[in-house]
Amino acid sequence: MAQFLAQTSLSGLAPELALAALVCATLMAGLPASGRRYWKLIGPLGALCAFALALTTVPAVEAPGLIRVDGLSIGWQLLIFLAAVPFALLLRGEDEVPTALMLGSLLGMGLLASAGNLLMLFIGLEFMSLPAYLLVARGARRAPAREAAMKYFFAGGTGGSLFLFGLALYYAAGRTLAFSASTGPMAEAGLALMGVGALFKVGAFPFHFWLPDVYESADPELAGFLSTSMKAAAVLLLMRVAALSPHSGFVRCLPWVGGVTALFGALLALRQQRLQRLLAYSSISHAGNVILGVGAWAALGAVPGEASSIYYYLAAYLFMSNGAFLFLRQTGLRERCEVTGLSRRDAPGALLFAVLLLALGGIPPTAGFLAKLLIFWEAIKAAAYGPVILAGAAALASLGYYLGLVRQMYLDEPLPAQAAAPARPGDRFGSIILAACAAPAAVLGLAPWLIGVFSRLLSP
Amino acid sequence: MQRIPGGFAFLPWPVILLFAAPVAALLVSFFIVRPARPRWTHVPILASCAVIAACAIWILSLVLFQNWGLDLPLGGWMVAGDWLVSYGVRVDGLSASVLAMVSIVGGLIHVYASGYMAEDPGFARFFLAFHLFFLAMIGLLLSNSYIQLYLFWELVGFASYLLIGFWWQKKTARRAALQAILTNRLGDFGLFLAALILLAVFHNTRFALIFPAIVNGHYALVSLVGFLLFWAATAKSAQFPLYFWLPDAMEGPTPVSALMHAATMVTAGVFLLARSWPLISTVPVLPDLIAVVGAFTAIAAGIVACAKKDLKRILAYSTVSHLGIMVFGLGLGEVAPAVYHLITHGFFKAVLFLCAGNIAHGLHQPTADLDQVGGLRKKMPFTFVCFTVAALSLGGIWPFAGYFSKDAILDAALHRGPWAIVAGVLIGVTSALYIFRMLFLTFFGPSPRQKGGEHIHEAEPVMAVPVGFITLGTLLGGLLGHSFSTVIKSGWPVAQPIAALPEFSWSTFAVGMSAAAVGAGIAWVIAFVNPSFDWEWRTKYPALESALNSDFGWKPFVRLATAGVVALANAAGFFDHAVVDGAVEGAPRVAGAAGEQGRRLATGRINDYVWWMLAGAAVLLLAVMR
Amino acid sequence: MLSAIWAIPAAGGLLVLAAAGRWPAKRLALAVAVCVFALSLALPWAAGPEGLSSLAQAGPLWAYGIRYSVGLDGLSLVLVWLTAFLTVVSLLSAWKQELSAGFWASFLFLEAACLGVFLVRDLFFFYIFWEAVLVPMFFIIGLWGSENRRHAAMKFFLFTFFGSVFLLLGILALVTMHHSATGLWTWDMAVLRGPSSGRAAVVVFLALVVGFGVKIPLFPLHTWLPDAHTEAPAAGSIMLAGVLLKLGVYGLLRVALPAFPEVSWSLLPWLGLIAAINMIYGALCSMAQGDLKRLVAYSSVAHLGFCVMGILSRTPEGLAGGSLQLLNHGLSTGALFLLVGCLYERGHKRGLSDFGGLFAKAPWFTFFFGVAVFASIGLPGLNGFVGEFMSLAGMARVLPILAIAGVVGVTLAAGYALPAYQAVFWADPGPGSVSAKVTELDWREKSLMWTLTLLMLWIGLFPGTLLSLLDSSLRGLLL
Amino acid sequence: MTWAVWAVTGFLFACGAAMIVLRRQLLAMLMGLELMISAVNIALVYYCSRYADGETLASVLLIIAIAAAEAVVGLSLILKVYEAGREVETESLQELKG
Repeated sequence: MAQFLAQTSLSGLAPELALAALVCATLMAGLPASGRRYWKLIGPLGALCAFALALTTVPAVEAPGLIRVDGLSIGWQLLIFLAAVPFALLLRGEDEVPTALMLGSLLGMGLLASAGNLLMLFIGLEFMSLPAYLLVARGARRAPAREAAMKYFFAGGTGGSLFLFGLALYYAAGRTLAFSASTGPMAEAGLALMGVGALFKVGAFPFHFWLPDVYESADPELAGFLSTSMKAAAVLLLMRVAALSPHSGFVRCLPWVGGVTALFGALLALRQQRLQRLLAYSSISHAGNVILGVGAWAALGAVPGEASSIYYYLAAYLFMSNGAFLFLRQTGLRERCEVTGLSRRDAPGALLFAVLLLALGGIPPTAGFLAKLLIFWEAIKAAAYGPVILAGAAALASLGYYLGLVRQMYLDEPLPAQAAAPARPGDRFGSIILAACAAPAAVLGLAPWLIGVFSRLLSP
Repeated sequence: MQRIPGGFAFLPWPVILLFAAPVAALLVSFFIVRPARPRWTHVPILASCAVIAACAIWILSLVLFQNWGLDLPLGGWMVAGDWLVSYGVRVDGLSASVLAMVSIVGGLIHVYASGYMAEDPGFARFFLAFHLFFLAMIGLLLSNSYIQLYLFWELVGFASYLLIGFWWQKKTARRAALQAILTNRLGDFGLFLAALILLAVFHNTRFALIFPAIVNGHYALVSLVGFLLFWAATAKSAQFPLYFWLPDAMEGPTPVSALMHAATMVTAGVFLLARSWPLISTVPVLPDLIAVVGAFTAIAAGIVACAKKDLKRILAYSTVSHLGIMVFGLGLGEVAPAVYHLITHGFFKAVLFLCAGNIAHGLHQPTADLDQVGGLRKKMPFTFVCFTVAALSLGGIWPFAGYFSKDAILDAALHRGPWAIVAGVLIGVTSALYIFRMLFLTFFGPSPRQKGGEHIHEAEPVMAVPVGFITLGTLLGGLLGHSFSTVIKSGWPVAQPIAALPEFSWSTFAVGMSAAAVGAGIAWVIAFVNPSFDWEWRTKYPALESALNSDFGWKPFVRLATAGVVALANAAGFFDHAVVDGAVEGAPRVAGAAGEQGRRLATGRINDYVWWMLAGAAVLLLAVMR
Repeated sequence: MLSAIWAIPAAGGLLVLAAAGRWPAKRLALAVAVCVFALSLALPWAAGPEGLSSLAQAGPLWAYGIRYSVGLDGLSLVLVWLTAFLTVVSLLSAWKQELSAGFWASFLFLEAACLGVFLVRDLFFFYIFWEAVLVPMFFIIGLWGSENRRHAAMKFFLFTFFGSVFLLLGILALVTMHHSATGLWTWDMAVLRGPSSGRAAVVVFLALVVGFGVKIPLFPLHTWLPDAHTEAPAAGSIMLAGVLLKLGVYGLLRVALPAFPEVSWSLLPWLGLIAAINMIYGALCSMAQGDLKRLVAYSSVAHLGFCVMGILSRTPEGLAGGSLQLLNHGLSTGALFLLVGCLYERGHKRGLSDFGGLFAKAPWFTFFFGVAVFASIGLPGLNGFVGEFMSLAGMARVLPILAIAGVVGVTLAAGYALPAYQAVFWADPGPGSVSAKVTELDWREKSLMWTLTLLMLWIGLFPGTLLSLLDSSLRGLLL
Repeated sequence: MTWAVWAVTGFLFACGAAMIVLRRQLLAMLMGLELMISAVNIALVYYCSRYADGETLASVLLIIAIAAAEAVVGLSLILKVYEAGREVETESLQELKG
């Protein structure tokens, strides 16, 4: 332990430490009946505080031990904590438990981001997952939430076990748990199994089956959280695994996994009737793009500074996905047919949703456009032509439902019953957050200079 | 022939006026006169016709007496760097002589039309289109390059479309107009492509530049160009196989038939061949082909004309036949006689049509039938005289104009060989036969089957006088042969001059006159010896009748070909809808169905989810360890 | 200055939306469109002594060589004129209809996007504008079109996006290839060059061709066009045919051919074959249509074949003619759609058999329709001929056999246009005909048509000015 | 020795996986999960001793602790399911699908 402390400057762990403290504080604040008004603030405060601390963290130059604070970890922490803000602001529930769970999960993600060896990755993975199971289980609609949590748990447990198995194999091959390259069939197998653990968390085909169920039954804002913060952390996990050995068979397979996932998610989303499930599949499709990007990035040498395209994708997706799920929360829409003719009932809402959908679909000048462009570009640079074509087909197929929803809202006549029903006004607070998500999603595509900023951020 | 550098400044005023007058007249008529006084639309146009005629005669006399000529580029039309297609004017013997005929006949027919069309509600429209045609025809004759020629070639076709369909309420007129323009378009394919090829080979299509090059060199594609030009000419000049639009084009008003579909526009094809003769003569086989097609068309159309009853249709087939004669003559290598016949034919055929128009107008009908006329020589003496003069001219009777031109062609045929002799004689016989049959049945008799033109009256002066003047041309045209020989040689674009009209020869005279006499004799028999024969054979020999009615089976074939194109189009449309668009429409459905099937994978059971994960991990392991 | 050309309509569109209900949207939109048109006409005078190129501007260099930059040359200028002009025409063509502010704003957005495509010189922003075109058009078709509009709007968007995916991948590959060859990241159209041979170059070039080919549209990527044209409102069809189809050919000219001169040259027979199929097949399909708008739409397929054939020939006349044909098609087909729109506005039908004998009632209608029809079938003296002839003349110097196919296309053109013309204006009205509802053009429509007619005549007879404008810029681009 | 360790690890891991895939009882599946983690621990412990890597050996303890935490979370979830429907079979959790 002394060695561990000596190796790591505690300042690098500031966000995690703050989060840990806040988890304790939340649980304490829940004890007496007094102070109820304050613990509600702890969630957003914690996320923002962690964000600010991550922003001020200086990358550590010294040789990493269990903890490694490099550009990637800081960058991803920023992303993760920022993505959690909407969820933190909109947390529902009568007690402090969800806040604590969220902060705990964030703590796990932070640890994952700054992990310096494989074991820490595993610990971070479990740390962020366990509270998430419980968060899902506490969903507003009880029965589906229970079912989804159960599925999430077993799938997650299996994924964790596979990761662990891979860890053991890799350890056996390389004699160390540190991030170091090693070769041989055992290392390859270990890498692949660790990769499966990460791919499961990202939601790649065929490890994705839990994902639609969870996103569908979770509260929309939670789904937004899972699809952004959690996914970002999972992507980093994948990147760490892939970066171990850029010339491994796993990295070679990764773009194909990404392409297939992107297409699979897009195709399955086409005929979904429940909006959250549709967005879940769309999230799978986006995850496929990211995986493609990760594969390309790793194949190109896994240079941290060049992960900016993945980073941009996740940043864009942060706004788009949170925004889309928040829209569902604000309007209370569940079924796809309910959006028909929405533009006539709720013009601002329809506009926001349309912008978000077009962004998700990757139409310029939205953020989603530049995100896709960068990923495709990365893949082309890595000569992953087959996967990029799959991803291109996925982009086309995905427009089938994104644009289909726009069509429903704007072009189709509402059913008589719906036309009569007044739009359900969401709370003002949520609407502001929704707009705050939609605005960057709409215009970030015009900011290619962000790539340079991200690149500098991610370079150690 | 003097050559002058390009530019409008060097353009002599008669040439400028030839274009400026009709353009100005059209603009004034369209924008000023027509809105205000539609009935006066023709006034500026007639003035323009006078100017044109004067200029044309002036130019002709310059060419005749001073051997004057002009080939002037007038600045770029289509330009791309050093690639240039320019406007230009070419005045030489060929264009000046044809232009003189066109402007005189055309001007007079304009006058005639102002009487003929006076009652028509579309009076203004008629004159505008008619004069537009006139402008285009002048441009066509004065073009100095193939591309500009194509411009006006298309414009005359366009005007012809408008005028054939002038009475658009009539279904037959609409069909005829469409048929005319589509057939012409089919022929234009040849001219368009020829211009493209010449342009690609020579970077230019000016006659004055390419013909000497062609004559002095060998170019592979020139043969193709020759055939394409002939193809274009068959459509415009109504030769087999594309002749069929012309008889139907008689749906237009009579002045249109007279000016465009007899005297001038349809001769554009012959003009094109004459213009291109330096090119065509270098192409092996082509002149013979031209001669054969011309002779065949002339004879076949002549035979069909013998069986027609509608006055204008007889004349239409006669026009086809006479165009065939010109083409025949050209094919024999005799440019001068062919062009000479073009000019004389312009005169006498115009008279014939206008006389037929007078009759129809007298009957208050758009056209007249042999059944309705007969014995008109007393009721319409002036028309009778004019018609007779023109008919004698057409029949090739000395000393009318037609004799001289036809005789020159016959002379060439007689020197060519047996088949040409036979063809020449047959042409002479059929021409005389149908025109004398028409003359006898219309103006003599009436035979028992004819109504004899009840209530018919002689044409008003405004219609009679122009006819008289043109008839004068028919009478005198033959005397100008010598001058014509001088004119046509002037400004010929290649060094090898063309032959003048042949000298008079007794043998040719004898053959020609006896052929005409035979034809006239048969017509005599039909009309006077057995007056009801013309009506009876149709019922007696239905097979013959249907053969002649269907132009020996060619018309049904054309209908079949048209139906084929339509069927092809429908097939393309169906293919596009069912296959190409079907694939497009089907793709989203397939994707959706795939998505629907894919949903079955997610059964909802935890065990299956984990199973999928393990299976995926196994597959990935396999792929990695490979 | 140049950025203002596209920024003004974009801002104007926002203004129209924002001021909806307070100011009359259509007047505002028209004012903006007229301003833009006037500004575009003033562009040659705004240029410095070095010519149009002095108007070019470039922003700061962003990551990976992306840089906002605009430029102008003859080709762009002509197409900017066309766009600005047709926007005014299409706004005026819908003048009498009571439509929401969104309609008028959409046209301004559409104009902005199209102008942006023609002006920017950076592929990144090119692609942004390229895609941005889809959104307003989607709403124009989907909200204000006829019965089957929703399907058509979806089809339009998805099909063209299909092409855009290829385009995007092609652009990315091109940029990457250029980088690996020169070590330089750039998205500048003028600089980017692909490899001169090799399978990768062919694939990337074909990806670009497919991307642009959907918009052009090249066979067999054309089937979105009839549906979109048919269902769009008249004003939308004018823009669709007049401007949107030009984007594809412009892209070929500006991006695909300059980047891959050798590859495109070696593929010339195949691409030319497709262009020839476009002409002949388009004409045949057009003959088989019973709906006026569909007929005109398929005729566009045929006409764009000429443009492609011209520019493929890579000869001065082919390039100038092919690009002039863009303008020509914009004018004549724009005029046709305008008039068909007038018919539809009056009779609410579009079928050939729904009309007949309109000549008697509406002679001006007949006159202008005739002008447009004859211009589009290439009657010399009107604009269509010049473009067609020069395109084919270019091809005749390179691959005569394809030029022959082109001439067949010219011949066939009369076969679909004239029967339709006669059916509507000459033929006897059949049972169920709505001819009785059709009234003569009003002064607004007539003056629009006079303008178009005079332009067609001017280009038909004196295209020299425009041609030299186009030629000088294309010479630098491709010769 | 190595092969034997991997054989045992693999066998136990496979047994755990099979329990999750084949059993319908949630509790049995949870045991399978735990079995999988324990199986991996065997291999880890073996290699730690073989490489004389005390630090990693310590980390096995952490893994066991995490496995315990996982079991707690799993049990609480199962309990929730049980409270709601008195059934702890996967068949009762099949509403979400497609």
